[in-house]
Amino acid sequence: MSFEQILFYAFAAILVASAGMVITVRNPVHAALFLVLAFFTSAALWMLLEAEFLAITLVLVYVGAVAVLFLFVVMMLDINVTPLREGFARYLPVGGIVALLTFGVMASVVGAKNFGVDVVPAPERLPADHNNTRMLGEQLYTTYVFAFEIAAVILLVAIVAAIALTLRRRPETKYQDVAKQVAVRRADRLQVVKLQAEERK
Amino acid sequence: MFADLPLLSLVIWTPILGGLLVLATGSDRGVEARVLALVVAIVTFGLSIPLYTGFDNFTHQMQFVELHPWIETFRINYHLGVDGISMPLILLTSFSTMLVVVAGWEVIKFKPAQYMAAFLIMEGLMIGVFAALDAMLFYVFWEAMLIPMFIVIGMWGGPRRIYATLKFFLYTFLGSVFMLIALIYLYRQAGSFAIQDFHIVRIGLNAQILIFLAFLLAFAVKVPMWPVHTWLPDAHVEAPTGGSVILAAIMLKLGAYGFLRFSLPITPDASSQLDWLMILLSLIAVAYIGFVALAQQDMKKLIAYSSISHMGFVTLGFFIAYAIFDQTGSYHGAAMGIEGGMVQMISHGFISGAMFLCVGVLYDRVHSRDISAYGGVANRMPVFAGFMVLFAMANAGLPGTSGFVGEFMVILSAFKANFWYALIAATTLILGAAYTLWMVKRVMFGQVANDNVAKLQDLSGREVIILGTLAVAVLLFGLWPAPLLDVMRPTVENLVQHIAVSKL
Amino acid sequence: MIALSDYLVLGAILFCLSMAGVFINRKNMIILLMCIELMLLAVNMNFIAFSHYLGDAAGQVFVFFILTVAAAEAAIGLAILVVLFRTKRTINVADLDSLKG
Amino acid sequence: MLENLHNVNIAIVLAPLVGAVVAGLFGKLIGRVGAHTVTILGVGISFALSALVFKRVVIDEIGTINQSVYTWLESDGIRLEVGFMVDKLTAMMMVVVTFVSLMVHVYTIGYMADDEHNWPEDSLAGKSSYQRFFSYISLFTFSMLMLVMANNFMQLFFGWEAVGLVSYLLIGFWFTRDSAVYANLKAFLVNRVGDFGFVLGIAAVLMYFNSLDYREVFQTAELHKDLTMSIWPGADWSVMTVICILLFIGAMGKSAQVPLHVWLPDSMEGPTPISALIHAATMVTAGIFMVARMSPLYELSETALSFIMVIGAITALFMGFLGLIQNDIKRVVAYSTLSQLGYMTVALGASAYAAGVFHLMTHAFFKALLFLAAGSVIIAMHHEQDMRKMGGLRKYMPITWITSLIGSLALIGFPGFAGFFSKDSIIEAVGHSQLAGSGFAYAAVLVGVFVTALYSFRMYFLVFHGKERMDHHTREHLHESPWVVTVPLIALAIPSVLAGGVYVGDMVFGDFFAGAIVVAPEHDVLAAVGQGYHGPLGMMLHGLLTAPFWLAAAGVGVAWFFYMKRPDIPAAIKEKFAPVHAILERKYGFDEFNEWFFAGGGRLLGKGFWRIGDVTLIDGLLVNGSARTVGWVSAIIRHVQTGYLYHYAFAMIVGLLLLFGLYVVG
Amino acid sequence: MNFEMPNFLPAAPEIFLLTMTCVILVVDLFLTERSRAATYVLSQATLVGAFILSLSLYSDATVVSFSGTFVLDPMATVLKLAIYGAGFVIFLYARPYLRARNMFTGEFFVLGLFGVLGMMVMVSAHSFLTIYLGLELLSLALYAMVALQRESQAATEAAMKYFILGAMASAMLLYGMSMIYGITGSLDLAEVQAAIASGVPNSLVLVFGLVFILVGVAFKLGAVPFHMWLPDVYHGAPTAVTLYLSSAPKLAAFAMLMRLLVDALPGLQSQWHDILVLLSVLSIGVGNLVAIAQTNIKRMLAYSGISHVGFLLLGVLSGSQEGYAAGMFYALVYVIMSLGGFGMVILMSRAGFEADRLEDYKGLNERSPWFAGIMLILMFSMAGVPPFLGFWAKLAVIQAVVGADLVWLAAVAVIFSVIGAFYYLRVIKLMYFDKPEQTEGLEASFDLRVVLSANGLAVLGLGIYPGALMALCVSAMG
Repeated sequence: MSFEQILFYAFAAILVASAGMVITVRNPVHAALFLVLAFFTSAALWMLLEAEFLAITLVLVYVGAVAVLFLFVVMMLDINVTPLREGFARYLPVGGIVALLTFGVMASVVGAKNFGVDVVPAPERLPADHNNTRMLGEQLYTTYVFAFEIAAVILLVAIVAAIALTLRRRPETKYQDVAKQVAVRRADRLQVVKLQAEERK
Repeated sequence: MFADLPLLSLVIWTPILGGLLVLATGSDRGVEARVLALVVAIVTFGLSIPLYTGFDNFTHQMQFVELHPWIETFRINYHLGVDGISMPLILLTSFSTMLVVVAGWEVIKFKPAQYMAAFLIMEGLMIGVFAALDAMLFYVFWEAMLIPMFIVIGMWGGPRRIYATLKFFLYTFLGSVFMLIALIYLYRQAGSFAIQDFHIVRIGLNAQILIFLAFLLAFAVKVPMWPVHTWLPDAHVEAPTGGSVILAAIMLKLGAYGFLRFSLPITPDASSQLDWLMILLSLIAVAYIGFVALAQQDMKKLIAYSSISHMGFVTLGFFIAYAIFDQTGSYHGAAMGIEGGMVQMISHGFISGAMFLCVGVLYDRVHSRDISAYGGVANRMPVFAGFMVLFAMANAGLPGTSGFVGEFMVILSAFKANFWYALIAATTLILGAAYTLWMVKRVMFGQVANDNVAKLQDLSGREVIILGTLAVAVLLFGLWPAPLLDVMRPTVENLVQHIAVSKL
Repeated sequence: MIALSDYLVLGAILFCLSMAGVFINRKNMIILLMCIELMLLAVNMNFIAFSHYLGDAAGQVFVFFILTVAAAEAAIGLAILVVLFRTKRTINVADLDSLKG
Repeated sequence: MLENLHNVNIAIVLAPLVGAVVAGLFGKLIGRVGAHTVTILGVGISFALSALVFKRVVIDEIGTINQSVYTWLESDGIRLEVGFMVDKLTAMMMVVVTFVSLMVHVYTIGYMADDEHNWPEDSLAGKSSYQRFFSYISLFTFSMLMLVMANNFMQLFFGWEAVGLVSYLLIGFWFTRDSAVYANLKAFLVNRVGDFGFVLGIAAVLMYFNSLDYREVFQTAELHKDLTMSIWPGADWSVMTVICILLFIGAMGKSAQVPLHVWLPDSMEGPTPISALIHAATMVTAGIFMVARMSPLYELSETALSFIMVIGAITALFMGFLGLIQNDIKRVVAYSTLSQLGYMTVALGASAYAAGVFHLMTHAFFKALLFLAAGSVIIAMHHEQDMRKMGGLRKYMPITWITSLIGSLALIGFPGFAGFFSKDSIIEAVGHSQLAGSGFAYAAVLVGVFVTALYSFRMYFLVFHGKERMDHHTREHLHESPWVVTVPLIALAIPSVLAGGVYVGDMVFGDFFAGAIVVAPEHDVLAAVGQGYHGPLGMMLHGLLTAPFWLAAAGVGVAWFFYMKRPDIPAAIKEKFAPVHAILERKYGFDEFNEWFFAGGGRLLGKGFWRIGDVTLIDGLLVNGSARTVGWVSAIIRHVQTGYLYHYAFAMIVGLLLLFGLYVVG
Repeated sequence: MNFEMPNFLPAAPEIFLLTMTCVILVVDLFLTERSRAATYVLSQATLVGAFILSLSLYSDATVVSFSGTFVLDPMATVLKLAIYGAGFVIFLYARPYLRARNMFTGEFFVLGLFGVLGMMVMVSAHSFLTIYLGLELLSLALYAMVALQRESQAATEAAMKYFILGAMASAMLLYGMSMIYGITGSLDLAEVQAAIASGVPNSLVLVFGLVFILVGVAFKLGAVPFHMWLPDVYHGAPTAVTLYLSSAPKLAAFAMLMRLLVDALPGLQSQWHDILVLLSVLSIGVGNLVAIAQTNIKRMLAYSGISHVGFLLLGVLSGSQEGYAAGMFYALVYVIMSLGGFGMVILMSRAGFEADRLEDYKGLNERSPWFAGIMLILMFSMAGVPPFLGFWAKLAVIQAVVGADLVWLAAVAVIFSVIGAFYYLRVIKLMYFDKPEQTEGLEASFDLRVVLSANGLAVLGLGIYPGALMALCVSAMG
């Protein structure tokens, strides 16, 4: 077993384990942290696949931003953890079987029979001066420029959506609306009520 | 003067557009709506008369043909024309609608404009069915017609109207969608939707049988034939009088017309193979339904069942041809069966319409259709009794009335095929008389049964005009059916020749 | 040598795990969002592996875009989650059953 | 002149129709007098012209008129026409029909004069019943003429049914009476059973002859003599037998032969003129006429003839028995009619068509007379019909009495009266017949003579002689009927006496019907009887020596003894033979059986088909059942949509797995 | 490295729309509540402008640009035009609804326009990548729009469900794409097709990928068994958003289906044909059956939509040009009908009253015969009763199916359409045969009335003369 393989299996094991933990742990904070771990190990695996830029991006964007966002939300929502695990065991068998079945089919297709090393030989290592980032950049700004623009729009949509959904004017917050104050008329504020004089008994 | 006009289009679209116009008068002003509707109906009837006067009795070719491309993607054309089979039915339609408009004159108080409009639109669509020479045009009219009828039964019907109208719609809809598939299949074979192309396209036996069955389902539901007849009693019972009249007088004919226009000429070999089935179902309709009618307590239901029974003669007449051939080795006599069926259709249009109008007359006054709610009506309504007995007799197939002609011809024809067919068919002489006259006895005769009956007023002038017109028609076609047969002879004889040739 | 199939199977495992996570987890909506991220990770793994073994950059470009989209998705997903929590005061998956039938 | 006779024929038919339409539609407008004037005028014209036709055809011997009026329809190369064939048979029938009808019209003026008393106060229909009645009987005349004058089967059937319709309307004329509307429905339906066979017979004729025209059919009848048809596998019947029996079934209905006779006694619910006209003189003889008209066909099937003879004999004898125990004056006459129709049928069966038709004619006169006389009695008795409450009427109603006596004598075949010649011919003819069943028929008709005499004179004595058993009030008002009643009685009494002797030579033994009636030489019993015929006088003298006369005389004697001398004997006999009496009382159980089996069974079957077939199976199981199933499935599937996100996701995975299973793994 | 300047002209509508949307986004910031109508007007103007641009670009030629990631062919143009049209109608119908619910904000229109852009990208996509991005752009906008009514529990629940399931479906789609990419080595649709056509060693993997892709597309279309989100989302979303969801995106999803199956994977036709048969039968069956049991009209229309998708698939699965044209025709027709249907729901609703229960339609004929008539037309059209437009759509697809020798499938389809007719009839029954619970007339703005009437009459008018639209679809597929 080569060093590469050892690395691969190690990272793969951690990845699978942490993914498993993400879906099974009780506490969402823990889950988020396991997610971070999963991202890390994935990044490492991608390194093995010579996708350095993406590996770094994964760490920077996902660990640095997305996972933190998750954590932030988890904290913000302030959910009590204890009742969250009820009935988990009950659904596990059925879910597990279905997941295993699916995996069985998928593995049989993507397994060694179709993609084994004898079917798809490993490519030559790229030369040391190969610049993964440059290559991606060239592709992005030429061939995929249209897609790139769309991706930008998607991010814009995400911004608009997130703001539209979460921004709220708290009713309890007091602030002045000068225009309103100026526009006010007497009749809006002052009401003259005529009271019937009460007869004294 | 009429030769240059697109008469068929006029006859189809005048009532439809007129109906929309009536609709536009709004729902509150009944008088305008009624008058307008009557004018439209009369104009339509007037427009349909040149179809008869200008009809060439000596050709089986389509006449008054109009042909314009419609949907070129599927080679669907706006193709109209009439022959001896469809022309009388068009006249029957415009005639009946006119009566229905008059019949609903004062009776319909709830949204009269919509009521009248529904009937006028329905009239146009029904005429369209008879006049269409393009299968898809036919189908469009065929299905579209369900909509106004659905509304009519549902809005102005009796207490169980919703059940009845849904049943009516879904039953017939189910039947017709299979026809749609058959039509599409034929289109793929023939390369166009022209019915005349369907007539000549060659089809294998298995395909023919499937097509035949698809058509059968559509038409059998409409006719209706046993065992897909159960929508009819419900629909009739719940429908307002006008609805029942149109249902019985025209809609049932559409199915039978379909057999002549589609089943027989398009799938002659399948018809020949399955004629036993058709004959069996027809005879069941005649005998079984005759007995069922006997057990009815509701006048409209009774007449509805009697309609089914009478329509059994129509289908028997149509499909007896192959049995005659098997028996005698020639198609001699087949034309009489088909013509008998046709005459029966026209005649049944008058008689059943009249019967329903008669029940309507009583229902409008007493608001009950139960036979037991009446008794001795003839005491209070002698004029009405005269009409009722006349139509009852016509319904029982008394010679001299139109009801006799078709039955007689079909029995004569059936005898050629098989003694027993004729025998079972002839039971209608007994059963038809039994259920009709027994009802007449219970309703019309005897002492005045209750206060409701005692308060009855005899027919109004309007009612006399409607029933009188029908009575004249019933007697006229009973005493002198020759003109009717002259019209259809070349067409039917051509049809018999056509269906005798295998398409395999 | 690490075979392509190894990466693909790894991706499949991840994919199935996260899929299982979606329907096994009945309590916490956030976990579901995380599962989605894992699923996309699995897909990314596939793309990068193929890209590597095919010697074709397109796969990596695709992953780049997936990452972008996934980030946007996460943002919107979390925003919806926040809105949900505000209105329902719960993010319990099992409580989301007012629409059914 | 022939050309003119065509128009004359049309006029004969249309005159009563016009009368009927005018009286029926405009009855209110023209009033009572107008109504009876116009109808009598119509029938009168018809009678006069019929007489003219009779003269031309019978006396001037211009031959058979066969004319076509218009084409009714043409289909499949077969032309069905409305047309007239007038030969001697037809001419005779026309005269008889129009004559009796005219008499009845006149009589009706008196009979229906106070018809409004028969209606409830609140019945609007009762206000114009008089006019309506005249309309109906004129319509009947039209229909009957169409029937007898027809030159084809279709028109025959038209007339056949039209007279049935009018019969229906007239039996139920007083439709507020439940018994009347029951009777008319029964009459119509039983007739329909006959028509059922009749239509099939016509269909068979069309099938084998390819025409419904009399002349064509009769001309080619011989060719079909040996044809057979398969009724069911293995049963090949002679076509002629099938046709003849089917047609005869029609005749059985119309002419009230056992077992389709049940309607006729009940038809007496109608006003008496109707009973005279329709249910005695004319309509019920349509069957006899039809068979005689079809003699070219019937001659080709001995089976059918035997069948007819046996049926006729049964009717003649057993219906006579029933006449013995009736107390209703009209019912006695009705059963007598049944019995006489049996005689005619027997004659037909024996191929003695001429005798049958001859009896038809004489019977028309004397039976109409008897009915009208009975009607006269009924008017006098204020619509009391029970003979046990009559007696001694001869003092009060001399004309009615005399004419009744004449009618009764004619009925029992007293030598010299019309009935003697016709009935004696029949009996003789049956005696000569060689067909199967003729022995039984002969015995039956002989016994029938005694029975006829017995019940006729039982009636006669009970009504006109003996103690006056009516109540005081009625007796006070007893008087002879007005002239409109008595004139027809007298007018009918004359032919009841004379018609026999005058025509027997020509009609029965002569060649009167040559060309109209065909008799195969080997069946020609009348020729055999005719060899001993030497004029009416000789026949009368000969008649005195034969059994029928003595049997009749015995019958009269017994009647006199039982009902004048010793009224206790009938009662004693009744007690002694209680079971027999019970059978007779229940009319052999035909009515009960029909009511139970056909009416009840039919309704039960209908209800069963409806409830089980339509409502439960088709509607319940198939239609609503599938609707319910759809609804049920819908509700089930709906629950799959639980609202839980994880179920949705699960469903997606299952869907994925499903696709895998189907398309990847497989 | 050689880089060619891409041909921007075919993408002019996209560019225009994007630019305008950004402008609107900015302009909206400076608008007060009262002048918010400007956003609306601008949005509509944008759609009109895009329409004109696309129309002017219409040609029979197929232009591929942006290095093979973008394509403009007649199908794309026609679908885009339809999408603009639908968008215009959606905004028009939505305005009064949003106003009455305090949702009349710029975000709705901006997100709506971004969604339109996403659809345009999908329609014009010529690479797995652009398909995915267009899909995500659309989906993200939709997720947000569903949740836009923040105070509504139903809306947020619907948004959450939609989001989770939609993301899962996207992931599956991506997984499938990754497999196809892995085998063919390309993301470009034409290259993928060529690669498969030139022979691929392992077709099992391709089918494997195909299944995943189809799951993704089926989800988007709402085909059974990947439909579970659809009723809940249609039901829970604000009606204006449901209106959006149910209409234009179907066109985009159809385009995606066509791009993936017909442009990229025609080599797997025998496989996807079988899968589509299964999906369509299930969709038609389940959609129609479950719709019967519904009491909420939005939910009912959702299930009805599922069954319509089944019919649409019938056209595609027949695998012929006329079948595709029929599918496209069906999609267009469905959009027109769906707009009308949900438009009616909006018309009936008021502030505080959603009019989404079937009972709310009781006695509509008494209250407003005109709109009862419009609804009648729409319902019969959806049921496939001639002469309305829906019938011709069914005819077209069934015709295609019969042409593909799948008569049994046609029979199944029509049987279920009869079952389905029941629930449409029930709406008519409520409107016409029942007495109204409230008697006042409808309060709705003039433009809504006019356009909704036009929408309903279009269903009738196009039903009487469907030839032009059919011919358009045929030529678009030509």
